[in-house]
Amino acid sequence: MKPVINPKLCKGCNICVYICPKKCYTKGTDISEMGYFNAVVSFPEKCYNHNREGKLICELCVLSCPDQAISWHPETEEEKKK
Amino acid sequence: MKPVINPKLCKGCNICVYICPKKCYTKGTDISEMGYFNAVVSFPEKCYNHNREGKLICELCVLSCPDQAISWHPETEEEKKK
Amino acid sequence: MDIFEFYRKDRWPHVFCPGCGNGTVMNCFFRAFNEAGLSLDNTVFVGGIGCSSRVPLYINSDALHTTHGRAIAFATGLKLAKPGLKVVVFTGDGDLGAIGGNHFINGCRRNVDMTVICINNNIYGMTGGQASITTPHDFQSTTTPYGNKEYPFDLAEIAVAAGANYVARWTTRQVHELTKSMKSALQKRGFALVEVVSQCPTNFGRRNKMADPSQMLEWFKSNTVRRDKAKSAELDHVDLNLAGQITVGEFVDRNRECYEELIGVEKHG
Amino acid sequence: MDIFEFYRKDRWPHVFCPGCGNGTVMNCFFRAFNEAGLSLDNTVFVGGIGCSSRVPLYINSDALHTTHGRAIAFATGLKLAKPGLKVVVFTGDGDLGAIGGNHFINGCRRNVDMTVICINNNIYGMTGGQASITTPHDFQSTTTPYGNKEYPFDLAEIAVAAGANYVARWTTRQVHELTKSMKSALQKRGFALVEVVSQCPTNFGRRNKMADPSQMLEWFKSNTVRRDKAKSAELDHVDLNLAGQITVGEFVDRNRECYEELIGVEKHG
Amino acid sequence: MDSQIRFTGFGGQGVILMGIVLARAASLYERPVGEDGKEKRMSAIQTQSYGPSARGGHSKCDVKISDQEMLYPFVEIPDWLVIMSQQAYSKYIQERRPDTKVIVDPDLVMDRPTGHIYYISATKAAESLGTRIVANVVMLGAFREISGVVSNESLERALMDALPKPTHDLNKSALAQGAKLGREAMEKKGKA
Amino acid sequence: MDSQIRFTGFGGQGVILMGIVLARAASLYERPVGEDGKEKRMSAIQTQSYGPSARGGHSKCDVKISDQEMLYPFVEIPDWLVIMSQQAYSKYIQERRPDTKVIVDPDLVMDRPTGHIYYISATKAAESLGTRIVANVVMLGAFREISGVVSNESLERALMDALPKPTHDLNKSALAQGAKLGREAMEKKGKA
Amino acid sequence: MTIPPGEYFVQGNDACVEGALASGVKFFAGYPITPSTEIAEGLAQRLKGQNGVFLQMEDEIACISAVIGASWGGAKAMTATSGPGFSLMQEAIGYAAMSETPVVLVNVMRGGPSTGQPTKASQGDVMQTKWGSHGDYQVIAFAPATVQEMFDLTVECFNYSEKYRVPAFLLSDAEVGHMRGLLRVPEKLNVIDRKEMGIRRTDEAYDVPDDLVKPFPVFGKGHKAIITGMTHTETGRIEPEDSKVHSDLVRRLNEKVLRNRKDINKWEMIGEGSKTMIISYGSSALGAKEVATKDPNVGLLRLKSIWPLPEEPIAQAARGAQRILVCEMNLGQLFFSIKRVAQDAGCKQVELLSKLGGEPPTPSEVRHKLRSMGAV
Amino acid sequence: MTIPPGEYFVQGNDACVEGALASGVKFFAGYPITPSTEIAEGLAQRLKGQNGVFLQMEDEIACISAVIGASWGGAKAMTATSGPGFSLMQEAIGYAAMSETPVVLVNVMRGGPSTGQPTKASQGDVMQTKWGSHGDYQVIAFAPATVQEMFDLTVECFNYSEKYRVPAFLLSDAEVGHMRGLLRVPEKLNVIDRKEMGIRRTDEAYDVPDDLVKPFPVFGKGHKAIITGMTHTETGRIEPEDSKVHSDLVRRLNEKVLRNRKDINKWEMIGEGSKTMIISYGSSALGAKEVATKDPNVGLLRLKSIWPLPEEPIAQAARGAQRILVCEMNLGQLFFSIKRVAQDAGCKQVELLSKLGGEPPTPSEVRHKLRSMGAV
Ligand SMILES: Cc1ncc(C[n+]2csc(CCOP(=O)(O)OP(=O)(O)O)c2C)c(N)n1
Ligand SMILES: Cc1ncc(C[n+]2csc(CCOP(=O)(O)OP(=O)(O)O)c2C)c(N)n1
Ligand code: SF4
Ligand code: SF4
Ligand code: SF4
Ligand code: SF4
Ligand code: SF4
Ligand code: SF4
Ligand SMILES: [Mg+2]
Ligand SMILES: [Mg+2]
Repeated sequence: MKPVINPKLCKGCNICVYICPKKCYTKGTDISEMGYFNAVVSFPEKCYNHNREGKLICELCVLSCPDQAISWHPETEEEKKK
Repeated sequence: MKPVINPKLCKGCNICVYICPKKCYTKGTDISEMGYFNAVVSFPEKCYNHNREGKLICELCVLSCPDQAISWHPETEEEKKK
Repeated sequence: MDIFEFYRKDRWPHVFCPGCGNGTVMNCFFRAFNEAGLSLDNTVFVGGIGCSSRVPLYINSDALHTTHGRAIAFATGLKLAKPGLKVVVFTGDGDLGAIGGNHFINGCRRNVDMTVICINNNIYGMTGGQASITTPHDFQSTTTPYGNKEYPFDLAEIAVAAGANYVARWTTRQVHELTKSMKSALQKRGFALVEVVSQCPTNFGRRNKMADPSQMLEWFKSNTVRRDKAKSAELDHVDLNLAGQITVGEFVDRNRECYEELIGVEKHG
Repeated sequence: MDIFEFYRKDRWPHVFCPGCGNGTVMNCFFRAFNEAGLSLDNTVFVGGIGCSSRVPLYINSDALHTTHGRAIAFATGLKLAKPGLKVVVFTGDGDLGAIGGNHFINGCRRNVDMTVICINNNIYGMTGGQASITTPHDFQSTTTPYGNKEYPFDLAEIAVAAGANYVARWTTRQVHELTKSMKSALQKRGFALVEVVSQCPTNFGRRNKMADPSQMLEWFKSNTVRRDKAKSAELDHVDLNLAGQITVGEFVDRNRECYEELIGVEKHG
Repeated sequence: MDSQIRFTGFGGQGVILMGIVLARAASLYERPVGEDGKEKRMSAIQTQSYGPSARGGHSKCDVKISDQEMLYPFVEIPDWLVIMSQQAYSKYIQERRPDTKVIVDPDLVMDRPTGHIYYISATKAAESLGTRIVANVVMLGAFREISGVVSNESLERALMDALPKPTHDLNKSALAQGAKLGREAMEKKGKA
Repeated sequence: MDSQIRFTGFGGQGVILMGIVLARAASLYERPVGEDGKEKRMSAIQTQSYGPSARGGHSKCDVKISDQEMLYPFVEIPDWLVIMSQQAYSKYIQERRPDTKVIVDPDLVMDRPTGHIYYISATKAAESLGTRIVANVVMLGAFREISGVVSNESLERALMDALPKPTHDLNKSALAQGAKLGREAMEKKGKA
Repeated sequence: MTIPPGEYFVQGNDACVEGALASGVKFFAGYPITPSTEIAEGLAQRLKGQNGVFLQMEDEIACISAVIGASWGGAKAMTATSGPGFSLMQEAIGYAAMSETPVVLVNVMRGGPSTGQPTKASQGDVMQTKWGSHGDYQVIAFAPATVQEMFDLTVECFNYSEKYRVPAFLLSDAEVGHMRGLLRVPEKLNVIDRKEMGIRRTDEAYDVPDDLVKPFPVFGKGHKAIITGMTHTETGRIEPEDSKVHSDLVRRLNEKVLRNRKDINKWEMIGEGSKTMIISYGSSALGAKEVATKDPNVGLLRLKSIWPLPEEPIAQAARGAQRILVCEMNLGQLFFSIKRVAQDAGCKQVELLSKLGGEPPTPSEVRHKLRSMGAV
Repeated sequence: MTIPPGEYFVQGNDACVEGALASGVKFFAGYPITPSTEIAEGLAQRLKGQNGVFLQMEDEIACISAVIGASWGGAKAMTATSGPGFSLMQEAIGYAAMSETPVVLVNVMRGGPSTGQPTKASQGDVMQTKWGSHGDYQVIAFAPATVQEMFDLTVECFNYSEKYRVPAFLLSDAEVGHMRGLLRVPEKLNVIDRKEMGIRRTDEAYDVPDDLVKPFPVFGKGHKAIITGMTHTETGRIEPEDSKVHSDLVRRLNEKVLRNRKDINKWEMIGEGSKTMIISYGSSALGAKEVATKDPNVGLLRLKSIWPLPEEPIAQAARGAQRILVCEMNLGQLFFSIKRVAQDAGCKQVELLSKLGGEPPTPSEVRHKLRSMGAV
């Protein structure tokens, strides 16, 4: 699975960037509709849960994100290959 | 010195009777102006402070009496002899 | 000083019931105050509402008889506005520990320099004998006709946990120890609490088979345990039940900086 | 249950500032609630007043958003009137520990069955950053422009001393441990407190050189000590200073009879 | 017709109980037969006041009994004034009319006022029954005998309502003893 | 003559500071010469409102400036409306008259309203000065240039009052940059 | 375990206990205070196990808070106090008004201000009952004058509190609370329960339209209700910055009581149409009642409910009257309001007999005052 | 460290801070609450060491209690709060009245009831200020409408509180408290200090007779004073059962304020004698002021003090008027009292413009209402 940031919820606090042990996130540079610089999932393939299904591990990002902005989505076939 | 009970203050609680290690006090039988049965100093000569002057000892009665009814008075010459 | 220079003789006999421990506490306090060499002119007495809280009205000095539960808050303002004063609070278990609980723990934490004498008779005396936060488990009161189901607070232990500089507890059965602790408290800089477990024969004793004040004193005597000898509470179970044992002694004696020192208010005293 | 079945999606984005720990606490609580297998229909959420106390408004169940400091008192009445309900209180350091201090300690003592989540951000967030009773010594706030001179309360330790059945503390930096303790608290019978030391970047971080929420999380990480490994406080000196170390862990887990059991109220539940 | 009765004494004597029992008797059990030959309902109100917080000090209990609907239920000036302590005497003796009847326990009150006075040594009588505790009941018996505001049966019934079973016999004796003292006092007065 | 000015945006942009500085400039430093040739005192009031508890959300700051004693100090319908966020746009664009002049940061607001509109890319300009933080000051400079309600000197002085020394130079540049953008916008409008 | 129908000789405060039980009270939280304590003590005895919960709390704020909480659990809930405790409850009373929580609060009034006269009666808290909390709100308040009314009006408190979802007050005093007299418990009692959300009702409480008094969403039944003291919409969305939401809400909360004044107001009128009328309430009306009953030229309007102000009966009493005497055990708290209504109704002379210190005005004091006004 | 004379551009709440300092405030205890918090924050900054004590406490009850305590230590003492905190302070306010303690209390009013609208202005606590505590007592209250008045009337609060030994209130609101404008600090300020026991005084505070306002026994000076909230004699003997002691005490406490109404009342009158008069106060008078200033047919009485009710100026405004409009940001709290006085003074038509929701009535709303009344 891969983490996805919902741009309608993210407030650009960058806690995900700080907390991810695998450095999957990077700070954003584009301003969102809500006026924030959303973080970016730059390296989903580095995540502990990359290509994992069923019970996920780590999840520090999802649990820590104060805005419920990160959720898990299945990888595309292409992404799976990374 | 000897303990004296002020009948205008005593409310007849009998704490002095209970507390005195030398059993100097006894329960009263006469009703006071305030309507209480005042305790009686029946055996002042048994008190630790009998014929004592200067710093007194024990004083459990004086400290315990809730109505500030007990105070120290010098013995008469006659009492001293007891 | 004679006791009736210290107290207002013209208000005697006082209002307390025959055998009430409040009078005993007054005797001990008078001695301690004298021995500590303090002056009445420079000391103010503050009380809340309750039998115990009326003690200040009998003392020959300025008295602030306040509202129920707030004595420590009033005293805090008074003391900080005029740091040169000695401030002594008389309060009860209900006044200090029930309605006044928040000011109590914050007073300990803030550690403003004051002496607090809490006459804990395990009951609301003034209002006729309702359970208080120190009424022992299963004891009777007018609001616990089936026995008190709650467990009591240990006021002295809470004061220690909240930060008071000096905490001691005695019963009215230990007048000499009590007097000594009162003196230490009066001489301490910072928040000092002396809790006196005391008899209310009228409203506590009578409903709990100890109508005679001496029975209550005997109860105190036979249930008293020195704190250092008390069976230490297990980590997982606080024994909050006063009925089992009345722990007495000095609970803490330390010198955390008092609030006045911390904020530097004494300069304008 | 999906997180947005548990929470009211239509109220999103929530009102909390970017990086506020309240949202983190919500994630963990949602997981714990799910894992404990509880049902929303049977659970009521109570809050006081403050940022943290607004969490109940976002949950897809009955919510009682009360007055400042009184959430536990409201919850007590609610729970005893309808003992079949699960009652969860969300509160803050100001709401629970300052104005609500008396209800807090009496709630622990009375041991009514409820789960209390206290989000302790060491500040009054909602009103713009005034010191609270947990603001560390010498830290900045709008009401302590010269640094906070008071020493903070240790809420978890007070809860233990006052009699709560379950007490744990974690920071928002330990999301997994926090989730686990929340689950334990939800499953405990009696008064259960989980204190979460949390970041308020807007009103605490910004004034204390940690404007970036990640800086606060890093501060939590480097100051956290497990309670069993914490340097034990000397008997004579309570170290009430949170700045030095944030003790975390389970503080107590015991099974004193809860109030409902004591008074036998469950029969009519 | 209204009767206004005031019982006074010190805290702990059971002065308030006297009033409660009397009022209860009048209110629940008394059914005098009126002029129309029908049983009449009486109404009674009892009020009290006491010194600072129920400790020692004075204690007062007022009862107002009426054979009509009660309008103003408080005693203004008592028709009957019962006094069982010196302190109460000083406090309440002024509040009477010339025709107010005063009943005094002469062992507890030092003064000897003028007017319609009856002396009832209730406390001594109680002691002779074994306990001072029933002095109030003795006095109540005497009061009933002298005043006749309620019947003896009603009073006894109301008294038993208020007391625990094991004490019933003692209190019945006290009531009877009071009635006797009351008769004697009336006779003495009759003679005087 | 009264001027009613409204600054709007989101929390954290410093919208309220804009109003405070403007009102302060008018109130303390502005001494226009009246028709009688005498220096005149201006009075100014600043008020504000913001969304739930100062977090993100919208932010509004009103300034009313008058050359007479101020009677009703609140902005009813603004003469000048400055908008620095989409949310603020939606919330406040309705409250204007046909002749209300609107100044918008086109990079923060998507809509393109009709009427007297001036576009000032304040945020972009601030970024080019090195920090978005001074976007509000750029906008303030532009507003002053376009509206002329106070002099440049007063405004700069009031701004310096409000800011820590080390930031003075940066803010002076931002103000000047704003003034330049303001002139350009007026010219563009003039041509249009 | 309500008391069986019949006759009892009890204290006023005990009659209140019985009235509460008869109304179905299930939760009481209290903190001792003279002269109300017997109510707590009575309920401590009577509420147990199946019957409900008695709780003594750490202070009065906790009590009223718990009572409001219990009401949301669906229980009829009550507390009792006196002056100082009543003052402490004011914040939460405003919350109850704003959140539309049915709760009953007994204030056995004693002499104030402050600790004042703990054992003596007064009517010093009448205006406080209406105005003691911040903001604009309405309450319902009854003033008993007898032991029987301590029972009857306690029942009314519960009924109207449930019906209008508004805090209701029994404004008693030390005299009425501590007096002992006859209590007749009737066979049948009119008991109104709140209109619950999701439950069809056809009885009395149902005649108030839903948009004025919304059905009550008892917690734990899946209503997902949001209850708050903040400005909120009908769905519980908090909108503290929205002027219209606030204005609409506060106006409705006030209107639901004021518009139903006629339903709520209770009174006793003696000698209607007399040239001289007395208006009074609670124990201070008792002396006046004796005067009015015995003197055919004097009438009495005795208010049994005092909030919302019974304007219609006052106007009715005033219409034919040449003079009105208001008797109160305070410095004239209802006096000015009564005067306003009476003057509007055409009565010019409205005077006050104000008695402080603890005893209700006696019949002779009332007569004396009437004489000085040129009546009798 | 008071602010030097001169001109400043500050927030209303800051002007209050400066007014307090200029009056010599030495003690402040506060608990944060919107929209009053800036007053606490300002004094946290300014009161330090030699200047006095700033204390943030555990709740509002502690604050007002500490403030009263500080006053007995001889300090001018103050607290500031808003609705919910104000409600919590009611018990202690009654204590201050009963014990005759000079204290100043600022209430920056927000929308109520309950938590209501924390950031929005209202005038919902006007009646509460007079009636919020139990028992009969009087207070002094001022209502500022501008930044300058936040300063000036804070000074008056201290002055009258000291002079009459009575709690004095600054009834501000979120608009006035948060508005920024010009503050002129004068060279010379009239500052009144309490008349201390044992100290001869010949200045302004001295003109109140000692038997109405007793000299103040500062603690720690050997007066052996007894201060209590119970019914007490002049020597501090508590006599809670003595009716006469109680009645005399409570009547004196009320009289000392009511008899000095003329000394205390402050107001601004525009267009006196107009057929149409507006009566208003605080920020809700600002729209009316614009109307009255611009329209020669409309006059305005703007009350700067509201308790004790300024009956004389109201009567004066009413005497020649055909109609009066009262503007308030509540449901008409002063309206009924103003109406009573105005009608007594002969004005028949008295109407209310009531605005809820947080914004003061605008000039056009005032004009609109006047039109509907047949004026303008
Ligand atoms: C706000 C308030 N609530 C309740 C009371 C009634 N009251 C007076 S004294 C008291 C209890 C006092 O108990 P405690 O402090 O233990 O004193 P004691 O009489 O036992 O010495 C109470 C509840 C009050 N005066 N004020
Ligand atoms: C009686 C009362 N006093 C003060 C306030 C103002 N107030 C609202 S929230 C709050 C502080 C909240 O602090 P905390 O509980 O720590 O919550 P946080 O916002 O930090 O999460 C205060 C003082 C209030 N609403 N009611
Ligand atoms: S933690 Fe959440 S809100 Fe913060 S930047 Fe990451 S996705 Fe956005
Ligand atoms: S689950 Fe862990 S590793 Fe994966 S993105 Fe989140 S924080 Fe990084
Ligand atoms: S202890 Fe004192 S009051 Fe009690 S009986 Fe002895 S002398 Fe009397
Ligand atoms: S001093 Fe001691 S021995 Fe002497 S009488 Fe008193 S108690 Fe007894
Ligand atoms: S009631 Fe109890 S505490 Fe009060 S005076 Fe009597 S014995 Fe003492
Ligand atoms: S102010 Fe602090 S606690 Fe409140 S939402 Fe913002 S960050 Fe969170
Ligand atoms: Mg006690
Ligand atoms: Mg907080």
